[in-house]
Amino acid sequence: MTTLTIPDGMPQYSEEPRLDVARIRQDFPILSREVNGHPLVYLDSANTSQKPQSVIDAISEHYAMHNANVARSVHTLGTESTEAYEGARATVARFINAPRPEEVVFTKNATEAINLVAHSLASRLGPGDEIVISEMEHHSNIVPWQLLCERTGATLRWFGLTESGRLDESNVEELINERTKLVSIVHTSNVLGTINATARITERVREVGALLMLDCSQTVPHRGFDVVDYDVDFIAFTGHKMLGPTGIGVLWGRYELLADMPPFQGGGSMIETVRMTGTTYAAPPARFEAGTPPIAQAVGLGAAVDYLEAIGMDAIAWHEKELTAYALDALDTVKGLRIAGPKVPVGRGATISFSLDGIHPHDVGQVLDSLGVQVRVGHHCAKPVCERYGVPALTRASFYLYTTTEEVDALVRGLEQVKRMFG
Amino acid sequence: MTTLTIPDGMPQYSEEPRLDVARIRQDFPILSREVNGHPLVYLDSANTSQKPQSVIDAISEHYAMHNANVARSVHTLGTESTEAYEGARATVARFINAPRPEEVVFTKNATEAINLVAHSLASRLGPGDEIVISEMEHHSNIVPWQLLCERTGATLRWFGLTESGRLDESNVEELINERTKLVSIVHTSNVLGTINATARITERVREVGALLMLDCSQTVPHRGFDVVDYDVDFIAFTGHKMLGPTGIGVLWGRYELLADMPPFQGGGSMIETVRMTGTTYAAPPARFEAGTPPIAQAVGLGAAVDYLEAIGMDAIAWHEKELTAYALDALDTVKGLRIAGPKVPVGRGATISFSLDGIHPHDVGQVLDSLGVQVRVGHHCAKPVCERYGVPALTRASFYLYTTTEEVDALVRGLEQVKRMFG
Amino acid sequence: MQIDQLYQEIILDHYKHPHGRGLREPYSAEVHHVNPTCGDEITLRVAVDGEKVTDISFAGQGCSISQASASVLHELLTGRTVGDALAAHASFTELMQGKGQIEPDEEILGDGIAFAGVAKYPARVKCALLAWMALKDALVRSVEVSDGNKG
Amino acid sequence: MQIDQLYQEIILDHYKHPHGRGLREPYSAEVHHVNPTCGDEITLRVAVDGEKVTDISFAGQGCSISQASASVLHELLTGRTVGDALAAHASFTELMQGKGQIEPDEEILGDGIAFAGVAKYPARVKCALLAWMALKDALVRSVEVSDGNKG
Ligand SMILES: Cc1ncc(COP(=O)(O)O)c(C=O)c1O
Ligand SMILES: Cc1ncc(COP(=O)(O)O)c(C=O)c1O
Repeated sequence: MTTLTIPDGMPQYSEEPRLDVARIRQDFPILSREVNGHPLVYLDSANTSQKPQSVIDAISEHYAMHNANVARSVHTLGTESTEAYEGARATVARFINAPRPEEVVFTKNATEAINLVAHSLASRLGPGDEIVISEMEHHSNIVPWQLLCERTGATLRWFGLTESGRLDESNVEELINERTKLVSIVHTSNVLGTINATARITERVREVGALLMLDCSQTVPHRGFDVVDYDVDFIAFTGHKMLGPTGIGVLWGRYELLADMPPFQGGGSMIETVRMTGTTYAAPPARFEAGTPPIAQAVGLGAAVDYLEAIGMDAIAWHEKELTAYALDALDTVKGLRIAGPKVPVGRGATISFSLDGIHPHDVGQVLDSLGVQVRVGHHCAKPVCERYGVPALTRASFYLYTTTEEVDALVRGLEQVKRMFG
Repeated sequence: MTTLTIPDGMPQYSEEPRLDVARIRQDFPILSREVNGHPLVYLDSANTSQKPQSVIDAISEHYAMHNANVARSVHTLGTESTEAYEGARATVARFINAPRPEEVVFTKNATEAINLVAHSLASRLGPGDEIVISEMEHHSNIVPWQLLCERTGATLRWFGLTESGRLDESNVEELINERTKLVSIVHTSNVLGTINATARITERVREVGALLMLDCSQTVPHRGFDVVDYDVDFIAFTGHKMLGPTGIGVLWGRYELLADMPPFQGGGSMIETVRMTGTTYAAPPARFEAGTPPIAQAVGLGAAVDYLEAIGMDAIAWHEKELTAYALDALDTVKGLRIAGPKVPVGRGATISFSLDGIHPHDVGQVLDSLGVQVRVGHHCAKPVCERYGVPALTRASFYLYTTTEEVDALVRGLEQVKRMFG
Repeated sequence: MQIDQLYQEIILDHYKHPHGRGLREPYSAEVHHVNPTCGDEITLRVAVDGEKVTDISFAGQGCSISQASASVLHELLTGRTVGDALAAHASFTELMQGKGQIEPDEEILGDGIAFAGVAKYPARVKCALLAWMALKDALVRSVEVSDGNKG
Repeated sequence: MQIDQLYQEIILDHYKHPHGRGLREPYSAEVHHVNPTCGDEITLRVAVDGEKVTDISFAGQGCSISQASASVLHELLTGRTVGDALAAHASFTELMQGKGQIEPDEEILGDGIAFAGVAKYPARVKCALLAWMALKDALVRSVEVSDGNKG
């Protein structure tokens, strides 16, 4: 195995924070399951993460003992529920170092968070204005901007990618210019694993007075994120990828920007006063949370953050880095396997996509599944990346705090089996 | 107590289907709780319902044993999760007698369902076109149409209400006319309890070639709803009011209408193919379910429907009718109490809003809470109704299958206590 | 927690016999505040003469807590200085946000100390604060107006 | 469930040595179908002469199941009537939607019966059906075209 030395100039780990994988695995009931007669090897955490018992219990306990609607009742259950919901907002805000809890808007997923921002720009955008994304985006950070540009006549532009799977920043000065209104970039790619360096982009965005949004769906779960430190305007992420439940996502935005945005959806809870002839709207975050919000899901997400913090984000990031180094080495032994994305364990997350010469990912995934190994195959909701690297589909293995080197070994053994069948 | 005889011409119950409230209550863990030293008396089911253990367990079991993302994986967990999610869709479709499961779109709540339809009309609406709602609507069926009219220049019009709390249909011919593009009406009012007769409206809507949407958020949980029988085009309802989890709602629409609608939000899962330069969209329901959907919530909602069906919607409706008759009589004994909405237990649901002479609902609610009785106070997300009846706020007691006559008695005793304090 | 810790005698008295109710002339600023969760509303006027608050008048709809709060505020602050009023506002706000952990200062708050129990009912804190938020808003506006007049 | 019930010898053979691959002239209709969940694509042409399907040619990318399915379909239906092709389509679709409960009819489906195991893998049913859906679409269009020519 390659010894992990992080080059000078990259962030260093002062010590090596450790986590106890075996103990962590006991917190996740699903990990003791069998699949097709083999122990479950879950290598699809970039798609959705598994849930520790503490998160499952927090949700059950909420329904069983404190369930009520929020912000609408003076009764005891309503008060408990509201405190739990707003408490989760405060927990999430602290986790990403948001200056104010009111900057955290709960949505149904990361996708809605991005759509919300795109929608809010509609009234301020017109022909001649530009939005900048990249070729590395998840569909959820492409389609909302395409729809916005269609509606407003603005132009969508994008960063290309280098051969080694990184953002091509060579034309940053031209791409981001006085016409640019917003730049929205994925922070960690869900296909390539690349973690994008954002300093040059941020600087240029500030120079031209545009806004910067980062899609942190694959970052927050694995290393956390500091919205102040990164000097961004909006970030989006999603509960189910960070040990939390489905049905909840987060938009974080600077308060003064949120306060200036029109509502997205209309309905209960987002109003100040309603007359048949016209309505005024509540302040953020309520303005953007129309209808009954994902209450129990917020409670579950709060419990997920508690769990992550108890383990420690540094320890998780380090565990994943070691595992990625191990996996990159191990996969290198599989003949005919080509990795899409960075081949070194720096500047990347614990997500590795690859192709196997002449064998379609569907078949790879199917045979692996018969051995209990769960990987994702297909375009990973990021067709333009696949197209950029000339493949219709990829196989992806992605790791998390509960993944072990033995599971990486099982993957490699499985790939040899695949090759025997289809070679 | 008034004997319940339903007038000729109203729907009759052929027999009296019974349910065993005591046994049902054992299925709901929260009902054994105490609040402020008193047994919990939960009379706020119109706000959100409590959850039976089977629903809580279905969610936990899903996370603990079958959790994976849907529609994106060939692996076993993904297949199990997809089957559970699509199975829930089929269950919900059957429950409302939808001709096809693809007509059921999962949203995050009823509010999103209504916003989705409003949004989809934007490109087809202009000045001169009209949308018709009523003065009885929940904010979620007002604000989306106000926003739509603002954006498109169309005109919002509405049915008024009669003194007795019913839709004033006297001007239906004029109100719904050739300029009308869509009529969206609440089926059961969350404030007045009124169940609106829709026959005349449907007929007129068909005459002028408009579309008909019903907000069935307060209907589906209590008596079910048959989309074919009612000859409607869209309905909206919400999981958390029908024993299901928060974070999930339903839009049902006729397939050919859905197939003709542009997407609402953009992102993963709603696409056919994505290029940087343009995207084509999947067929319904996927087109309207951008991003990771509320998977575990759909599973929970499916379990809720199973539970409701096992009890029987007829039995639930009959139980609530008897309880409402009992409560209307009992509240009639409280001096100074005025009911807003129908005072007879026909053509209404199990939701009773009232004011107490000279005592503000907040104070009513607070004193009741000190006795364990949980009622909602305020404008109930329906300010125009309150304004129509000249009150800033109301106290509301709402019942469900687990509510008992003893709980109604506790309410009445509580109100006497309120009067002693503030009288 | 007993309900009469919330509904202290003083609160019920002020509610049943409110002081200062009814909108009066002259005034330096008028504001309208709404509590969106419950629909309580208040219209509040302040008359400021130099440093002195010469009148606080109000109208509105609301529960006993919000009505009593306005009445207490009228009684406590009419005739005092703008500085006193802002100090009382700060002290009352702190009391309300203290979750029942803060000892109220009777010197500054007068009958306002009766609201200490409200701080334990998060849903009602907004009711108690409605009039006080309106007061602060109105004071800021009168000062702006008078600064404008000076300038 | 053993994996080799899914990947029967016949399927692997057709996959490794596909029949009919490559787009050919002349043709009556060409269609392009996509499986949005996985990105598999097929372009399929049919040449129809009167009642007879004279050629089925295709190009595309996909997994062994989707590629073998197209190969089988080519081999089975080239030279048969439009009616035969539609009957085979119906039979194959029924087989795929039968969750593994339906006995395939070798008379109608030929090598297509090897796909019986696929019906137990819901995620793969769409792969097996991709070429068949394209075929049906193309047949309908050729008939429309020839009807149009007549009309
Ligand atoms: C009649 C009616 N419509 C719509 C809604 C909105 O439901 P949700 O808040 O779940 O979106 C409600 C409940 O709050 C309601 O009672
Ligand atoms: C980078 C990235 N962005 C956005 C999303 C969308 O998240 P969700 O499906 O929860 O909305 C995902 C995951 O699917 C992702 O990996």
